[in-house]
Amino acid sequence: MNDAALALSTFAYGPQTLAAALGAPLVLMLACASARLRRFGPAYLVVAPLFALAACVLASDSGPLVLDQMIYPIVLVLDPPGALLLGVTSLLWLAAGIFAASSMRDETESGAFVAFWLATLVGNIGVFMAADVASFYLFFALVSLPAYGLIVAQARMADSAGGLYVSVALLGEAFLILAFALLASATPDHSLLISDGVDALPASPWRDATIGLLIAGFGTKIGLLPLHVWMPSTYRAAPVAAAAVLSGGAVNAGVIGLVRFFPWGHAVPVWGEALVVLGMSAAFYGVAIGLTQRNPKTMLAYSSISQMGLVAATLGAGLVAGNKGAAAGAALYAAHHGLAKGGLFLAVGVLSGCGTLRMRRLTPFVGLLALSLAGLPFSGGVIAKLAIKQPLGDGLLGALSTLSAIATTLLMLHFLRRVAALAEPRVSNPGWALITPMFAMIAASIMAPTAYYFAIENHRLVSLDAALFWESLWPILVGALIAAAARRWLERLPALPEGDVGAFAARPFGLFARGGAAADRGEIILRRWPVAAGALMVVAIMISGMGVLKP
Amino acid sequence: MTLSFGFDLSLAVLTLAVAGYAIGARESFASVVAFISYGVLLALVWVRLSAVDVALTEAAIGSGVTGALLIGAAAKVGEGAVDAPRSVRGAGRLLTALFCIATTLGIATAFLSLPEKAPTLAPLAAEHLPSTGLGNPVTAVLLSYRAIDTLLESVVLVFAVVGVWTFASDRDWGGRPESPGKDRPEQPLTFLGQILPPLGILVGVHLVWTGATEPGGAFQGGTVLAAAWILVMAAGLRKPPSIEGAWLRFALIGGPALFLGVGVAGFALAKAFLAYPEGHSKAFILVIEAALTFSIAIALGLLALGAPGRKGHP
Amino acid sequence: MIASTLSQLSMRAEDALLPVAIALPVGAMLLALCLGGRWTERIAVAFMPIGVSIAGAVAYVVWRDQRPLVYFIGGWAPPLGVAIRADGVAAAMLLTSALIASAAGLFACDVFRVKPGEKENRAHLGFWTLLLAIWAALNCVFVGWDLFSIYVGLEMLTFAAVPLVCLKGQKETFVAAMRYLLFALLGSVLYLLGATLVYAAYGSLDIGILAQKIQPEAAAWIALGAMTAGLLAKTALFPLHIWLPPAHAGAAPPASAILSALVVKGSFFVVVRLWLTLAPVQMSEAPAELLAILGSVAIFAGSVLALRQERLKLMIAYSTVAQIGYLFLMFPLAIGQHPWASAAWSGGALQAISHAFAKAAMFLSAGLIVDVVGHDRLSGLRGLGRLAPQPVLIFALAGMSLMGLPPSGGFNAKWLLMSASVQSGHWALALVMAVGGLLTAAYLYRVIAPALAPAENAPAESASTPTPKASSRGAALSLALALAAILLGFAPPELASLLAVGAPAATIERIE
Amino acid sequence: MNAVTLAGLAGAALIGMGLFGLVTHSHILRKIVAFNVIGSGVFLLFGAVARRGAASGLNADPVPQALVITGIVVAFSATALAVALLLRYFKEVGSPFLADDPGAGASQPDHERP
Amino acid sequence: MTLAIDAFTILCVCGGLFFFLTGAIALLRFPDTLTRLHALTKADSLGLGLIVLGLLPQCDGFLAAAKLILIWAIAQLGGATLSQLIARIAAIENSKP
Repeated sequence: MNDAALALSTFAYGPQTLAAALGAPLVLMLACASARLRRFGPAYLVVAPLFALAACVLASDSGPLVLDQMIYPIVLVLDPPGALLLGVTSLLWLAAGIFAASSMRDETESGAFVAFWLATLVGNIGVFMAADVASFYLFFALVSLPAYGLIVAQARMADSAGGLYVSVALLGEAFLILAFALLASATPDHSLLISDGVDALPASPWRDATIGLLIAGFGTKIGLLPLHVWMPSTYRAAPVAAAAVLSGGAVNAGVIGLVRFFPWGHAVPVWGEALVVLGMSAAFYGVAIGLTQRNPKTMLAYSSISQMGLVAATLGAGLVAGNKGAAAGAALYAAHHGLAKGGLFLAVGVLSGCGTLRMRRLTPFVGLLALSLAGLPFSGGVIAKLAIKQPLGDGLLGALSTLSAIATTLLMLHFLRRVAALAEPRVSNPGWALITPMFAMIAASIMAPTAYYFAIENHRLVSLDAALFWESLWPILVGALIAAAARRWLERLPALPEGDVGAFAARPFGLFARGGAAADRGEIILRRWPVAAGALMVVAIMISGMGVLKP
Repeated sequence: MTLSFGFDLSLAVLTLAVAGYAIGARESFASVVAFISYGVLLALVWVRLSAVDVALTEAAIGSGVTGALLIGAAAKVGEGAVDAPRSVRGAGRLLTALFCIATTLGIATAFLSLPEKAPTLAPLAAEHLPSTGLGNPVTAVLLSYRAIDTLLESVVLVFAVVGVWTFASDRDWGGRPESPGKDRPEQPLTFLGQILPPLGILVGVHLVWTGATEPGGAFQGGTVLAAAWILVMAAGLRKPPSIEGAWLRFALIGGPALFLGVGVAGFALAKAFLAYPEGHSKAFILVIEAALTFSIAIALGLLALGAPGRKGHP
Repeated sequence: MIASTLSQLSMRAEDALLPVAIALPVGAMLLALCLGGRWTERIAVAFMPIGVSIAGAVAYVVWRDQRPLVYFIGGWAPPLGVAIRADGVAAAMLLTSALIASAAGLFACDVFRVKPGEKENRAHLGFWTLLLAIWAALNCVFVGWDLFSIYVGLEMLTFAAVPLVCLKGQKETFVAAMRYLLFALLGSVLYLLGATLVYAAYGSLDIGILAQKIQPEAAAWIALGAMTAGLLAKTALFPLHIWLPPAHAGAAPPASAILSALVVKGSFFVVVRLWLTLAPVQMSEAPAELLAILGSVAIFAGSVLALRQERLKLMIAYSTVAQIGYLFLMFPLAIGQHPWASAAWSGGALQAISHAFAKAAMFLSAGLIVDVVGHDRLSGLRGLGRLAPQPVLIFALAGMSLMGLPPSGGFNAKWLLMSASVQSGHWALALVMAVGGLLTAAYLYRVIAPALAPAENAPAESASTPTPKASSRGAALSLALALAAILLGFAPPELASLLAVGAPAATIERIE
Repeated sequence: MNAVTLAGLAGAALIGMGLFGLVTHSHILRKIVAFNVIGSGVFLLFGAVARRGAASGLNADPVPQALVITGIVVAFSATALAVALLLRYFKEVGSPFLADDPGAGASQPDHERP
Repeated sequence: MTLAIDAFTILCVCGGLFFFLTGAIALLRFPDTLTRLHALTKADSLGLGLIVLGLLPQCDGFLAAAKLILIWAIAQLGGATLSQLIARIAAIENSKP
């Protein structure tokens, strides 16, 4: 297995495949502009991610692709965590593409949806390759803003969810552009390469501000605690396929951002601890609120918040100790989470269309996928938990990590019960075109992390080791026990509003409206001629008067 | 010395008083009339500042044609509704007064703080005067040293005419501007309309011709010709021209177009845009001034007449 | 003494491009007015390629020789004669105004048309002659190097722009035009007052000579104060913006595109000339901070007011007020010989250029949307994406550049200005830019979101009454403008080196 | 205190008076008159500067005088444009006063879909 | 000899000024337009005539003198036409009830 991957990676045309991976969805998106080509839209969804899949295998850590005909040179390079996340994400996009293509055949107005889908795909692929700040910001914007088109595609009342999503995404963009400006300004020759920026970061005069802004900017993407308000409403409003790619793929853009932009060789204890605290609290907060929800998609959203909290905690721990291993571990964990979460969203799509008979046959597989999030042995989950065990260490963080496994099991079982409740006797069951992507995801979530963990990390085949087996099994059993015992108590939990804290975020808008009204009154006063002419004279006097201040 | 300063002081005080009345008068018609007399007084002040060219321009354009325009507007627009807010009252007025006084004091201090030995371009202008072949330095500056400003200024007049015409309503397009006079002008007006214009044309041409050596020039001459033309139309002897007339359009742009043509020819003839060939500059300048005068007269006349009125005005 | 040193400057053949850039549009305008009727349109359209190629040639020569073009009109050297000069930014602005004027002009071929029966009509003649007039005026202002000829250029700009506002002849456009004219006249009289005092104190009106002679004394302060206030009134910077929204919203789409994209840039460019080329550094520090403060207030006020508007074109007009605020953020950053000054200078220029393209595209696409939907109420735009997909796409592309999202020119400009403000320690400006981008996104979201949302009414409604198709030529033109704003994001390094030519920070001795 | 400084101060005073008139009057014709008074004040200032610059045989600096002539013509075309606009404004609005707020925003009225 | 000319000039100009003064006072004191018009035209034309007469010997050369007289002639022509027009309008105003 090793030498095959090695042979492939010295493939001569590595950089060109990177360009192909980006170019394919871009060309297909532009093709949507003409009405004639738009009819093949659904087919594009399937074809586009294939190139990226090939690229992640062929081009991993081969020479960078440099396009320097612009004002700023665009540099694309694929390093190991980037290749892993790219492979996993494009796999998810492929499966979701098949799911979306088949479920969309009947809709006529699919042109815009396909265009937004491909735009988000371009962003999602590019964000893993970008090695310079300008193109990273471009792909990051591409992965977050066109997604708005996916969210509001079907649901009538999706506007408020879309609005919240866009405003938080734009807030993230604002944080990031400030952070990148600080990063680039700290480098001696204002170079835009991320590597130079990160090397100069520890010594930069604005180090804390930069790291803080980076955490805030990428935090909006991975749903770090105060900035998670958009996730529940967005994933519930978006169509299933879109929710799958957003929760599984787009979130990884935040993870790769943190992985790329943190100065791993240099310990930054202050921000590290903050990240750990935020991460861990998100891990448990997500599950706590998730249990009170009714809609399965919202529960999955809260599970994402919780899992991403764990990833953030791993990265935080890595930042405190300054060890690079945390980045690789977090990337692997996020990769597995992407596959599992995407699969679960597809499962929700499939199961909500199933009859009771078909439901009973599919539920065990979905259960397997759900519990893999909690680290079920023989699944990808155990590998993911193993990857983050070393950075978290065995102390408090290790215990919290196993506790979160129990909590996740609790949430997943509650989710399975909710999904099962969806089924009603129905004559038509979803066709194979919908079910195969789900099964592909289940298979991938098992095989891919294992293959990666052993092929690249070249550890010995240990999954059959008894201690590890037991170590990952008991949290799930305990979780199952609690779920069974507290079943009735869980049912009666009050249903919190969807965005929990988000619902109260609407209050400042009132303030904003009042500010707007005041601006209106000010404008009416300013519009009167004497006031405007007076303002003109005041400006003239102010500027000429400046001479008096310093002769 | 004190006598001439005394005259200047009284002239200045009188001018400021009339200007104050023009600003502060109750009715707008009185304000316009005061403005016209202010313009004439200002022409006197310009003569005292030994700027006769400017005095001519101020009297002709500043108070003459502008005055005619404003009186026509004041007659048509009137005072407006009695109860309407005439001007800012109370605190606003006081505050504005304060700002204006501050502005005046600022400008006065700036003026008084100017260097004793005033920096001037007069020696340079005088030194190059012979090469332009002109006697009057102001005309030399207008048509040779800073020829681009004069060219653009005559083009600005054409812009203004186009702008005024676009304010007409669509159905009036192609018609004639309203005649400044009444339909059946009184007998003495027609008498004046027959006597004065020939004299006006004579004076106008003379002004342009002497402009090369004595104070005068295209703009002043053009204004006198325009005044003569307006008087003829007011006296009902001629109808205002239809704005679609090809001749009118050609006359309007003739002056600036010729000026531009000579300027571009300057590339070949005199190695620079708007330069005149050695030795012939006076001839070229006079040709340009003649064409400019005619176009300026047409332009000022059209601006005084305003936007075209009803189509097929009898 | 000064005159002699200047006249040795060899006037190369390429320098003749500058007077041609002024003479040709003036000549075309006079010819168009003289022939009238359909000829005005033919002459204007025939002039467009020539105008663009001249502007392109100027830009090419300036870039090739890395030296500004200087030309003495009539062969007279500056203190006595008038010099015109095009440095990098001026050449770029010339090219921008040439391209946008041509695009808006071609867009107007469908809007202002001579009906078959009549020989000539008011709006048609008016638009085409005024378009050429604005083009000539902009060329005069951008290459002006003498304070008084810049004054005449600004007056030409105002006299050509005001009738453009009320070309359609509705009541409220006349009110807007009257306010605009009175405010612009007050501005130009203040500018003239400043020019008078500068001449009184230093005996010349040439910017190059003045730059060497000007000292921070009473006359200079009051002169520059009056001139700047006058120019701010014509640029409609925040407290002095009252005339802009009704004027730009009321005009016809091609007219408001030209007004918003180009006319306000003319007077802004002169403010840049005053404070970054003319005034010495120790004099321009404090006023530059004031301009940046006014700019920041303009960004917030303009954006909040844009959020409050109920009509699409008024919202875009208030967006212009906000984006003008952005232009003034460059002043404190581009002063002096600091390392970040040239980045701020090209950032400011790029911001002006990309805003021009984006705003022109936005107004034109708004015109197309109004043609299709029949009204410009923001509340009625739901489901527009289906009715008029192309204008919505163009609007979104232009919006991207205004927001400063990559890969647009707006992002490049924002990036340059932001890194300059970070390096120079102007933290507030960096914050203002970031929040400004958010606010811009907020008021553009009010248009793009309902347009993308699926329309409630059943598609049957659109089948019965055949909705008017947005004119394909108009859509193509506005798309070209929007793409230009986006492609500025990928601008080649040559553009950066062009903009740096003649930048104050780059040149050591100020005269050249 | 000679005739020239007197003219300069008179110019400054005219500018102040004109500004006051331009700002306080809401009757547009009064504003146009006030604008002309400011213009003549600025030109008077320029004339005084010209007179101060008398040298080498000329009793005044010709350059500012030429600029003043150009300025007067430009000011006249501004006044002509303003008066023409005022007349059309008066025909449309019905009152010669500058309306304080230009209605609910001047923009595209609803015309029926063709 | 020059003394006599100067004395003549001063005398005539003062006479002219006196008539202008009376014209101005008449303008302020007389009740209605017609009488004011009457006073003004009489006093001003006479006043201007006297001033021009007084200045004639001062000007150098026949051309300047001819110009002075031309100015006087135009002023008379203008004044006469104007007073006719104003009188006509005043007559219409008075005839209305």
